[in-house]
Amino acid sequence: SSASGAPAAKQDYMEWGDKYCTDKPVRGGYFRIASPYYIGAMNPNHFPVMDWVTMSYMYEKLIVLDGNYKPTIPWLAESWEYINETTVIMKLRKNVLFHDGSPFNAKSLKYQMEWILDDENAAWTKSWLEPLKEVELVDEYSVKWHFKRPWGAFLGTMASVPGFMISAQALEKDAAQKKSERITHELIPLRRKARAEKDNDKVEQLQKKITNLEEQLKKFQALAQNAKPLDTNPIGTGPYMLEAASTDNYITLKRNPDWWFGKSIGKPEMPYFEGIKVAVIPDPSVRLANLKAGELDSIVLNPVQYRQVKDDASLSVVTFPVNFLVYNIFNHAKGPCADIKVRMAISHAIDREALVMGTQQGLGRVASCMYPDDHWAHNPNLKPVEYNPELSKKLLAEAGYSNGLTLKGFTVNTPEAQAFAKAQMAMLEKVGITWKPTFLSITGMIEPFKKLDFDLFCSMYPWIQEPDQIATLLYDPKSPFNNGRSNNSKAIELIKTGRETTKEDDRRKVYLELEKTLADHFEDVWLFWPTAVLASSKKVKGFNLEMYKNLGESYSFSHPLWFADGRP
Amino acid sequence: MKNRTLYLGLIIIAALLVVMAAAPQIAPHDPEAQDLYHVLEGPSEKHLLGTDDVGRDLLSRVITGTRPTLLIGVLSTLFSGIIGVGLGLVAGYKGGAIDMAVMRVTDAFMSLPVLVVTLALVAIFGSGMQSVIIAITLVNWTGFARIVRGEVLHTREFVYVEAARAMGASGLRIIFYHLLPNVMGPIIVTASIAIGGNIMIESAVSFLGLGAQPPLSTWGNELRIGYAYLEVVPLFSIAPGLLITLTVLAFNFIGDGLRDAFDPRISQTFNKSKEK
Amino acid sequence: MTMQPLLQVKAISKEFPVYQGQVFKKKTYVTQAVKSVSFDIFKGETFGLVGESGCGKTTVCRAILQLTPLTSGAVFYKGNCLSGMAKKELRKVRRHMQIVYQDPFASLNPRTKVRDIIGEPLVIHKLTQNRSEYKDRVEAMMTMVSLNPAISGRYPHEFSGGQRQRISIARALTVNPDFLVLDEPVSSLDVSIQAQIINLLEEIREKFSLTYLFIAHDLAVVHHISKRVAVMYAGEIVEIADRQNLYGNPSHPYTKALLAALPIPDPQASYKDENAMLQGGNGVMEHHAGCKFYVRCPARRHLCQVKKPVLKKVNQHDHMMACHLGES
Amino acid sequence: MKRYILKRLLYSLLTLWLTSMLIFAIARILPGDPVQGVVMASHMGAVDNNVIEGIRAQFGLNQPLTVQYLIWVKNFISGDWGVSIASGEKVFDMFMKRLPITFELFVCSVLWSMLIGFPCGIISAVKHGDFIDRLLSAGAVLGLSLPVFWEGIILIYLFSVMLHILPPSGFVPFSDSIKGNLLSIAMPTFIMGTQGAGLIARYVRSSLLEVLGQDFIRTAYAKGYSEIEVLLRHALKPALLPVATVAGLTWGYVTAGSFIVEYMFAIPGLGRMGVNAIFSNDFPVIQATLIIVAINILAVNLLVDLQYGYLDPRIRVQS
Amino acid sequence: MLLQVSNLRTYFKTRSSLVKAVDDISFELDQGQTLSIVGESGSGKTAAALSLMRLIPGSAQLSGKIMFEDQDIVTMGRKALFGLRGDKIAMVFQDPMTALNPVLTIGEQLIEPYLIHRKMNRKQAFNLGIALLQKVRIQDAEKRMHCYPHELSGGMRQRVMIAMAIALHPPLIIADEPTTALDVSIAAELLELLKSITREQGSALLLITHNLGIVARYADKVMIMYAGKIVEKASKVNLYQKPQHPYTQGLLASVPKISADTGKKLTPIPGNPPDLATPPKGCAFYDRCPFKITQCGRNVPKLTKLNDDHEVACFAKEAGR
Ligand SMILES: Nc1ncnc2c1ncn2[C@@H]1O[C@H](COP(=O)(O)OP(=O)(O)OP(=O)(O)O)[C@@H](O)[C@H]1O
Ligand SMILES: Nc1ncnc2c1ncn2[C@@H]1O[C@H](COP(=O)(O)OP(=O)(O)OP(=O)(O)O)[C@@H](O)[C@H]1O
Ligand SMILES: [Mg+2]
Ligand SMILES: [Mg+2]
Repeated sequence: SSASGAPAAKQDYMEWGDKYCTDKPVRGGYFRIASPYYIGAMNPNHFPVMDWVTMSYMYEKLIVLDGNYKPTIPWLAESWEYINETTVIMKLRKNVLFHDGSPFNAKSLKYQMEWILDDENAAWTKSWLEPLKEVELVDEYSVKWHFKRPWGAFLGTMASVPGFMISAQALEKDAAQKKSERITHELIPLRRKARAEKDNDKVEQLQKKITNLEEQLKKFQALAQNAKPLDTNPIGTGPYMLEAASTDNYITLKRNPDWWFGKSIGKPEMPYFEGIKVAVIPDPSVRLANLKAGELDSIVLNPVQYRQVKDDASLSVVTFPVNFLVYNIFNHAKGPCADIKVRMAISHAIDREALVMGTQQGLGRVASCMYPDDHWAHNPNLKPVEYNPELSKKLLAEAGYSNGLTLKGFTVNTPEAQAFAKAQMAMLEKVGITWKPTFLSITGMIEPFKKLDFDLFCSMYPWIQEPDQIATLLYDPKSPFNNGRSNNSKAIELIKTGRETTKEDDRRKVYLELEKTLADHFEDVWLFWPTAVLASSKKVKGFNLEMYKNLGESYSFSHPLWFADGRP
Repeated sequence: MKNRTLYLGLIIIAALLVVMAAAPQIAPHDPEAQDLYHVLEGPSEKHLLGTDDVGRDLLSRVITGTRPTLLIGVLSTLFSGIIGVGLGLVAGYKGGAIDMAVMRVTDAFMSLPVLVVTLALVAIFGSGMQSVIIAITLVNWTGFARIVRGEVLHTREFVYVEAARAMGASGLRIIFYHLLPNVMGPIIVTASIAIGGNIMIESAVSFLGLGAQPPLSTWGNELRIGYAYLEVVPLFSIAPGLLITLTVLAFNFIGDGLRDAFDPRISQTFNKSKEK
Repeated sequence: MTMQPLLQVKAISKEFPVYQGQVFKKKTYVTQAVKSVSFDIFKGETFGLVGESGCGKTTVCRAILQLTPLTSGAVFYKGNCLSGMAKKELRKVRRHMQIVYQDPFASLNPRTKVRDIIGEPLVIHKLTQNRSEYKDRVEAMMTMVSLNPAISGRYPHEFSGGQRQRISIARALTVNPDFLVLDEPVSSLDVSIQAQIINLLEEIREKFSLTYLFIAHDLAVVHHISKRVAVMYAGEIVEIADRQNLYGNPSHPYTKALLAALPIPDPQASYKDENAMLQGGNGVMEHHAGCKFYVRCPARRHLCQVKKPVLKKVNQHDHMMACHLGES
Repeated sequence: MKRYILKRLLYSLLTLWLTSMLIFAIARILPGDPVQGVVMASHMGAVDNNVIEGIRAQFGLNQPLTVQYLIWVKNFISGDWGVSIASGEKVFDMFMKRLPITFELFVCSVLWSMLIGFPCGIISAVKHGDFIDRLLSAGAVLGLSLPVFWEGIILIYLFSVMLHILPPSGFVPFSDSIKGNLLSIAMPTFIMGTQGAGLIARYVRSSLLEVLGQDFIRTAYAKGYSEIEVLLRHALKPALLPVATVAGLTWGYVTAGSFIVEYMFAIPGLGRMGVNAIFSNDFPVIQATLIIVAINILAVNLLVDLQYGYLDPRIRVQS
Repeated sequence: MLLQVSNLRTYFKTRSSLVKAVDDISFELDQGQTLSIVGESGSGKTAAALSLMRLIPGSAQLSGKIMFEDQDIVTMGRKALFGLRGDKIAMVFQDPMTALNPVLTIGEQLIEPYLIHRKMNRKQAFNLGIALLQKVRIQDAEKRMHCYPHELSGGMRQRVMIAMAIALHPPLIIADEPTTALDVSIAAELLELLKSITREQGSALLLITHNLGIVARYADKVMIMYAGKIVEKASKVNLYQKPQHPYTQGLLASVPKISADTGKKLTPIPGNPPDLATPPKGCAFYDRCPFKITQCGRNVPKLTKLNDDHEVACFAKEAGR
């Protein structure tokens, strides 16, 4: 591991120079982007967060992912080492300040982890830290992590939401404020009761309680002085900090002049934009229109919009793989799809190639299983299920459905999902399967899921990073998101093993095995891993597709963009 | 004069009905036949309007879309008309407490935004043509009820209604034989506006993703999908959009024409006296 | 006359609450349209009712036929009290009492063919067995009122006012009623058509021995057709007598005024009594205890303002009048 | 008069009560657990059942419906409109933030629809039967019959992408920049207003035709008025009476339109909040939105009814 | 001569046909004179009166000549026409219930002639309006100025109409069945009023009615109309004493008289008037006429002079003379 203080100059993600970009970066301008949703709560551990892109401008993680989605790149954590299966020692970056001026150090890290684990703070990420026993302070910039049992996903978790570092000072104030609010609420009925009570003993008891609470209240109120709720006043270490926010309308961020990273690599001009304006525009066509009208500098498009921009001379358009999975879930608990023959028949009936062609403008990679082909846990030996309607028909006949089969199901009600479902319907129809999906809003799906009132459901899983997460979520019978009620004992065993394996190579083997098991059982119909389209105005500089493909998010974090002449 | 627009409306609707009835015959392609390797293509000799997002022939889609679109427009209007007119007649004729009760309920329903209730009901019944029809009906009857009641309040004061009572006619007879035909004019106009309005509600519901379900395809749905590709295949949205507008126009023309035919007073012109 | 009257009107009063407001009506005040009106009508006679416009004549008709609930009083038909009769029974009685309305334009449903208008009472009371019998009856009625049965398929607006009034009469007669209320059946018609209708009415009355309650503005017409005549003013009967007595010997100042103002179609003739001409408007609400006619009365006295005159006999011919004049 | 207003108000309250039950019913029979829905929609990955249950308990979803209703009504009246499930924000605060925006949009749209609707209706009534009448009438129907979102995207391409006159979407608060504010609501206002304008034009036309056919118009001519004077002095006022009702209806139309327009043009108003809430079954917000819309429409109708008296003395209440 | 109408034709276009409401009529009216038009309902009386002020709908066809104070109203420009209406010619309309604007007060409507033609200010006009109301004998005139039409009785409304018509002392007043809906005592009162005003101001009065009693009392000259045409025109006395046209005779015969024997039937004219949209080829009265001769079915009779103040359009009369 590298020494503390100076960044490891040799690391790829820090490569910065003529090799990747010949232009010289310029500072200035507000970068205008769009999001379909307003960000939501701005404390990443609070509920809900709808826009993680904006979140990552304000908060930074301990560890970031490399091009293969592996948590290998030190970011706020400088280095780490497994001392044994249940202990990790971690060194932290020095001279990092939060936006409120408080320092990032071992204490703030420890406070944050405890804050997450404290039930009162209602952090939804709490369950992610379940294996964590304790964070031990070693010195100001080192901590020792103690686990309850071997924790394979530890690094992945720190490269994920709980790894977003938040100002401990702000967290503490936030918590204090919430507590004082709660106590105030508690006091009201108590006081009323005390006033109404006749029995002297009881009055005394109550009074005691009240005084006790009042003291606590005083303490928390003192703590909470000048507190601003984190949910609306994010305090991280990121390159940008919140400037203004208008719910459902926009968020503007301004440049963090004290950003540690630029300074640490001798480029204090980083980040280059004066600020970022994220407009909330729900409709994809309107987002595109905004870009075309020059009101936005860059947006991520749906693949279906690719045709509308690819020949536009005023835009630079790039496509790159994303770590999403588009797949169909079977109902394993009930109905015909519990039969593997039927699952195989369906899987063989779908022409994934054509699907990607027709519905994604060819942008997408035919999937063999759940981990994308550029993910470190991907099993390269697996081939996508072959399109073979004849075989499919034969399988159906074997399963006893020679006269056809009608399946229930549903999908999300976006136009893209509809096109997608329509295409699959037609393919299934060819082998004699009638699939009649209804189109529901996300909330609308919950009922049929609960009642298992479907056979085949068309879905998407985004942000496949830590392999344990998606595997547990989709194939662990206890998971609330295992909507297909998959219950594959071998897979369950492998998932458990993966979770507790800490050696990288061993873990990889486990996941390759897991993929193979799932594929062999035709557990789901994995369709493709999408490709994203990024369209930006020609003025936006600094994006190197090759490097991005190689380095993934570590590239985006370390290579901020800029405007050609400092203006949009 | 006015009749010309009535005829125009009738011709348009007649044409649409023909298209609706003969859709399978006149559609140049199977409207369901997909060609995923030729999606979103512009007009060509093979596909006069181009292809849609899964490579189906747009012209054939639009032609087969006539039926569900008109059905939604007409059926939901019919049903809401039946409920609304019935309640309006009773409330207006009976007056008093019944009127008060019916009108409070009507006002209550009326103060709910059409689109939201439709969305909510569609969410309950599941999306699909039936639920869209049910939903629109549940919301739209109020307009009929109000207008009919107002007209009845006015019409029931006519002497011929009392004359019928003097002859010994029952309430039911008066309502259906004497009142209903005489409030038909406003009902027709309301219905003609409502048919168009309902087609629009359906398209709005489709726009929010809860409209008719594939393989069924309404113009509203086509329009909603097509609008995402406005620049690539403009006809994808323009064709159904124009058709919706044309249909709504046609129904309004017919409504106006019929009202004029029903009501001699409307034929008066500026500064003209009442015909005696 | 000890004969049982066909129709007895006993002290009927009718108040109209005046409502205002579009959606939510509110009672603002009360109009006394008819106030304690009593009279009898005997079988076979024509009873005339005259009075200024808005004095409550139509309201009396509607009250008799139970088309509007009474505020007080009662109406007896052949000795049976109509007020408070069950709906079903009332509908049966209505077969025998029919009405012809003032306005031939408004009283016919504009969207019904003439044959169905005339035949409607048959349908309501289920008087015909089949379609052809129905058709025969309707055609017979039309012929009787001298309408060509060939035009039975037309709608009311295709007829002239006189023809429409005949349609109304035909409709009233289809069910062979005993008693017919004629509310200004000729007011809106010109003289020649008026004459046609009056002749028709008289013929029919003789033929079917009907009883009429006949209302008109035109005193000459009333004179022509009625046996007895009542004069109304502001909701009350002010004078009631048989024709000879009333026209020959009018007692109430209002009756006198009416007769005096009667225009005579002869340029050489002059008004009977210029002094009886009235001054001042009508319809102005008068809120004093006395006679309603007080303000306009050419013979008013102080007594009239404070004391209300009651209807009482002025001579032996059943001539009644409500005025202090007759008193000493 | 006072009594009348009071009574009228009472009726409105009665209606409101009925409406509130309807609204409550609608919000509660929407299928799907809002909490889980939000978790799924926010792509946050693994959340375990305890978290979901915890959030559910916060919203008192376990009590009987009648109790929930009563509590809701009580709280609503006392200004506690609950907390959004989707965002955790206080619903009341959310409203206060969005209300001015939607209100501005509403007022502008209604004004716009009157500005367009009235002249069109008047001209086409005066030119009854002429070519211009038919043109305007067709225009009015067209205004009614263009699907909002379609009109929207076409306008965006026309005015923003091609002509660069107007911003394609977004909302600039009045306090930031007056010009920016007006530009940002131009298209939404236009679209929402056109619908209302179509409606108004149609009704003004027919109501004016009705009035123009009446005898007193002839009387006015007989006095020596010219056409325009007759129109202004004698015809307009009585013709306005039925139109006032429609103005009330227009308000309803505009409300309906706002749901899509706000979504399209990314305007952070109540309509968009309502649509989002419906999709995520965020019932505290749904309930509040619907009840506010209902109050709004009822209030407008109340006003319309009350001002009838000023337009038409026949209805005027005598004290 | 104040008013000289020659060959006036007013045709209404309806959806299906052309209604010849007024078909070639000519007459004249001098200052101080009262001309009465009598005829069956639908014979074109109102249409003729409206034509005099060009108050007919734009779609109607108007032809002929209406010379009023040496100007032809038929071809007059719009401005001049607006100047004429209300100022020089005023009209009392048939139905006072509908002829007043229900949403404006009596006062507002009453003073309009002053505002339009005399350019007075409101206050002045208002005072004159009160005087007008007093003139038509409405009590509490000042209070009544603020009333709305529905707050007045029918008789009072009719008075307001008359007041409005006489406001500017027009040389010609047209009164179209001003008393049909009213009872005789009020009718008489109103007509007396109108008559006295014309007497005072020397205006000419065109009085339309179907009440022959009224004609007998108030008219100087009488015109009988039938199916859009004048069938007889005479001085009052001539007409009543020597009615020439069979229709006139029929009309006079159908009037019930109080003095008459009550047992006797009335004698109406048999049959119905023709449809104005499809007038018969010959005389419009042909079907109902007891004296018809063959010529009557073929040609339309022209109005011919019998003596100085008696004209009739009848072939039978011509032949008999
Ligand atoms: N439905 C009603 N509501 C309120 N007032 C009414 C109603 N019907 C009649 N009136 C009032 O009652 C009074 C008497 O009316 P009615 O119609 O009986 O008079 P009429 O003598 O028939 O008059 P006319 O000669 O004009 O026909 C009038 O003042 C009228 O305004
Ligand atoms: N605007 C119009 N359009 C078409 N036809 C009309 C119009 N106005 C009047 N008529 C027709 O012209 C004829 C004459 O009508 P007009 O009103 O002059 O009759 P009138 O003699 O005044 O009758 P009444 O005694 O009923 O008032 C009628 O047949 C009528 O239907
Ligand atoms: Mg009456
Ligand atoms: Mg007339």
